[in-house]
Amino acid sequence: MTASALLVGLIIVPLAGAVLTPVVGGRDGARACGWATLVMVVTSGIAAALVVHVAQVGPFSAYLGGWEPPYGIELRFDEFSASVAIICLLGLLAVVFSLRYAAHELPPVRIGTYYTLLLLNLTGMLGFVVTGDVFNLFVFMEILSLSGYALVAISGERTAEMAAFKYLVMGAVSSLLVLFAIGLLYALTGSLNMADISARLSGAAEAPAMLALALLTTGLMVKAALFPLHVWLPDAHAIAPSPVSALLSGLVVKTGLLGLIRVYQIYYGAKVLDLSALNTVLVWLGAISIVMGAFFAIFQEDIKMMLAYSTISNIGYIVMGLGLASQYGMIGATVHIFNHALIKATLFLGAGAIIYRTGYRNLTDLRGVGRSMPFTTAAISVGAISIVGMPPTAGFLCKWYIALGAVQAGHPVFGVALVFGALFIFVYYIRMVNSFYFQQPVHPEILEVKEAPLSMLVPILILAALCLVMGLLGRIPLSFIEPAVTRLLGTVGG
Amino acid sequence: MIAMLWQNIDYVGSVVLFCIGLYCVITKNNLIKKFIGLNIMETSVFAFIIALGVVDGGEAPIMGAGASAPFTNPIPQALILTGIVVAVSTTALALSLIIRIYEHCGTIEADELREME
Amino acid sequence: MKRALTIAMLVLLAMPLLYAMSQLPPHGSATSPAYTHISPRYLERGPEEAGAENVVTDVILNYRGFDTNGEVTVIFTSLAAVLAVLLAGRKGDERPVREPAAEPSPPSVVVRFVVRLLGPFVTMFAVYVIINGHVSPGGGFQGGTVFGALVILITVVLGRSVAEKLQPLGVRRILQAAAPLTFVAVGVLGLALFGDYLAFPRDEALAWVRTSWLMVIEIGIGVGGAAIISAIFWQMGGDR
Amino acid sequence: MSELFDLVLIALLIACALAVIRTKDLLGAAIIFSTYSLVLCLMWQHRGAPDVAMTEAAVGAGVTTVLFLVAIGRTVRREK
Repeated sequence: MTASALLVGLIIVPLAGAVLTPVVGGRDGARACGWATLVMVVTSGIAAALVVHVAQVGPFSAYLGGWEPPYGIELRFDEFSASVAIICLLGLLAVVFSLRYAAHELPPVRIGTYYTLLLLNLTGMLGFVVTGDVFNLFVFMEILSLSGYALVAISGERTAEMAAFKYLVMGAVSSLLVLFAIGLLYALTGSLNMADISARLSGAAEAPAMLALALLTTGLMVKAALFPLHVWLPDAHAIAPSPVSALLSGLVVKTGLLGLIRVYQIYYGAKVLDLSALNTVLVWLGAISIVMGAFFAIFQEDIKMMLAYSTISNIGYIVMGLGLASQYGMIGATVHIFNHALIKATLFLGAGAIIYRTGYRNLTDLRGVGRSMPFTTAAISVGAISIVGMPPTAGFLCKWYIALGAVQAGHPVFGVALVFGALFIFVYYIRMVNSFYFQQPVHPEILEVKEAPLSMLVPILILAALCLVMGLLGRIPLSFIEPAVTRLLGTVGG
Repeated sequence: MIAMLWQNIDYVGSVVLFCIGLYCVITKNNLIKKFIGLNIMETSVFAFIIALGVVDGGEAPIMGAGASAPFTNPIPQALILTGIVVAVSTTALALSLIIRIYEHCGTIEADELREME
Repeated sequence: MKRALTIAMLVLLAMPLLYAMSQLPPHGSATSPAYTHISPRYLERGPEEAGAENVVTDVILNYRGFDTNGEVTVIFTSLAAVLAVLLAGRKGDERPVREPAAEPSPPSVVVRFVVRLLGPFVTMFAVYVIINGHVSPGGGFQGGTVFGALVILITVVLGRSVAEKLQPLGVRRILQAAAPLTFVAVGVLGLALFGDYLAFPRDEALAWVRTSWLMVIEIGIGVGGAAIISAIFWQMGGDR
Repeated sequence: MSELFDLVLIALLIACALAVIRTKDLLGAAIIFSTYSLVLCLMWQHRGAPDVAMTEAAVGAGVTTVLFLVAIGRTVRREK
């Protein structure tokens, strides 16, 4: 098995698995879940092999159809693409978690379709992350978005459908902006391959190149829900089924950011424009996102709504780190993409398990649940500590790196914004943990509920354990990503 | 600049259509109307990309007896074939959602729906 | 007021767009990067190295076949998404029973006759468009859409039960997945034989294999496209 | 002559788009949109892109319009 065949398999296995799910699963939800689990186990194996390979030999490519780029489509696997590992891991855990959850929460006839869409969503993400061709990127983005809209609406509740529609309109407009930008880049360079575009863009007219950059950034930031383009996110993420929320919040919004990294790779390499204006805008918007997201989260009663707003503020951290364009900031931001995915998935799956057992989702109603569901709430608490960024958990190192990045870039004031945001986040997670453990229950029967079933508890505990492990071994991903960041920033010449 | 715009009249037409579509998406209250607006935006982008591939006096890029150069650029055409399919997929999903929203709420006017929330 | 603001905003938006457009390489120029960089190779060598006289078919099925692989996955996703949204939900959640005020009068005998008469010809046209996709305009998806339109027409005029006979229930799920599955099958075959996913035989002696693979993919896309379009139409309740 | 034809087509497109916005009757708007797609199809045929023109005629003017009609049939006919 060569590396390039494995790289193709990473996309083809879940794709074929997804289109075969209705054939294999039929109307039997458990069988569809078993099939999806099998598919994700195989895909995760492939992803693990690829990450090991990239760590050993550095970036590599697969040429589809045997056409060398720029004539054919190239799949490119570099250190940033290592996020496929987290995509596969979360995908696998979300599928397992869904076994009991979907049977309980979704209309029975839709369960088979649910797994199909889940696999398609993961396929879209994997393709988006590894492709080296801008139009192929658009195609995978559409697979990812379409399945995402449907997954938000799948519960069939009125609010879910309205949230999905809002998400769809914003998402479709942003996809169009990206397509427009692809057209402009094609007009300027005559190429669709990212590396080739980057090489050929240098002599191009400045105004269209700048317009393409603006359109790409705007489109991708809608997907990433950066303030002020975040309006679709809270409803969609809070109302979707919990495993879907975990995927949307943990991964799907991140694809916008990974796309932004690809855009940086194109434009930093081309040296056609000075990106410092864009970076300044991104840093400011990131800072505003941190504070706004945290501020709104404080006033939420609904536990999943709170988590959704917290995603907005964490996206702010990452965008700020990327915008700082300093070594530390970028490394911290990239690693935070991984870590936040772990943490947010822990929190959303934990919240899902609690809602599954108790039927309540407001913090007031959930008072005292810590006594009846000790393992789940313990996992949520670990997630909460991580997201605030206390050592020795996963959230600490990357936020510390982003703060260092702010100092390194000569803007210590943003480091202050970061700490300020962390304080807000601390307040609302303390509020959550407090109501779980220390307040008198409003509903006495909440003390009687059972701990979550194993198919839910095991994924949650694995994720919580990883939050701690990543905190202790935090240096490994940081040093893993360092060469890629150095390469990216090295091309800036400063 | 005006002379260049005159030469690039196809691109200008696309920009105008894009703005008309965006206007429809932003100001129209009816969800179906919003979506027709989005379709106009989509086709405007398609028209822009197809226009990139046009060559003066170019013929369809189909080789064979009787075909003579110059041929139009096939790449934008291939891209837009995919784009059209993506557009119809999005439309199908959006209209399904609209049908469901109407069944639940009895209206598809955005402001009335907002009041219901 | 809102309208005036929106218009003002859009005019502001249009200015930079128009300025950028004026800086693009001139429309129709044969010296623009788009026309001189990659496309010359496709136009010059496409027919012999990729297998179809229609260069657009070469690009979508061979040079950039993976895009089309993604495209058919997008439309499969759309079917799954429509099903996810519209399949009847919980009890009491089903659509309110709205008895039609009066049984709609069935279409006249003339209409039914014309549809029955047209059916075979439209089918023939669809098949022609699909299998001639590599030498003339058209191809799998266009032909599939034409056939899907015929199914829609039959549904409306002759009733859904007649139309469903064209897609037996037992194989319908396979038919709907036909396009992505064909791509995966041909792609993996290429991977096994020639070392790259979606690789077609390059050898001159194997030109007929190349053309027949292209045709297999076209047929797969056509079948899958028609099945999906009619399924979406039925699920959205077009026969009501 | 050819340039004039192009200009007329672009003007027609813009007119159709404006008419879609002005029409309060959704059914009418959907039909005008289908005309819009057909004009676009004509333009692409004229520009040497017959494959895309064919797809636009089948998908844009055909399937999309049918889906709009179905949706209008199951919801409301008029915009408020």
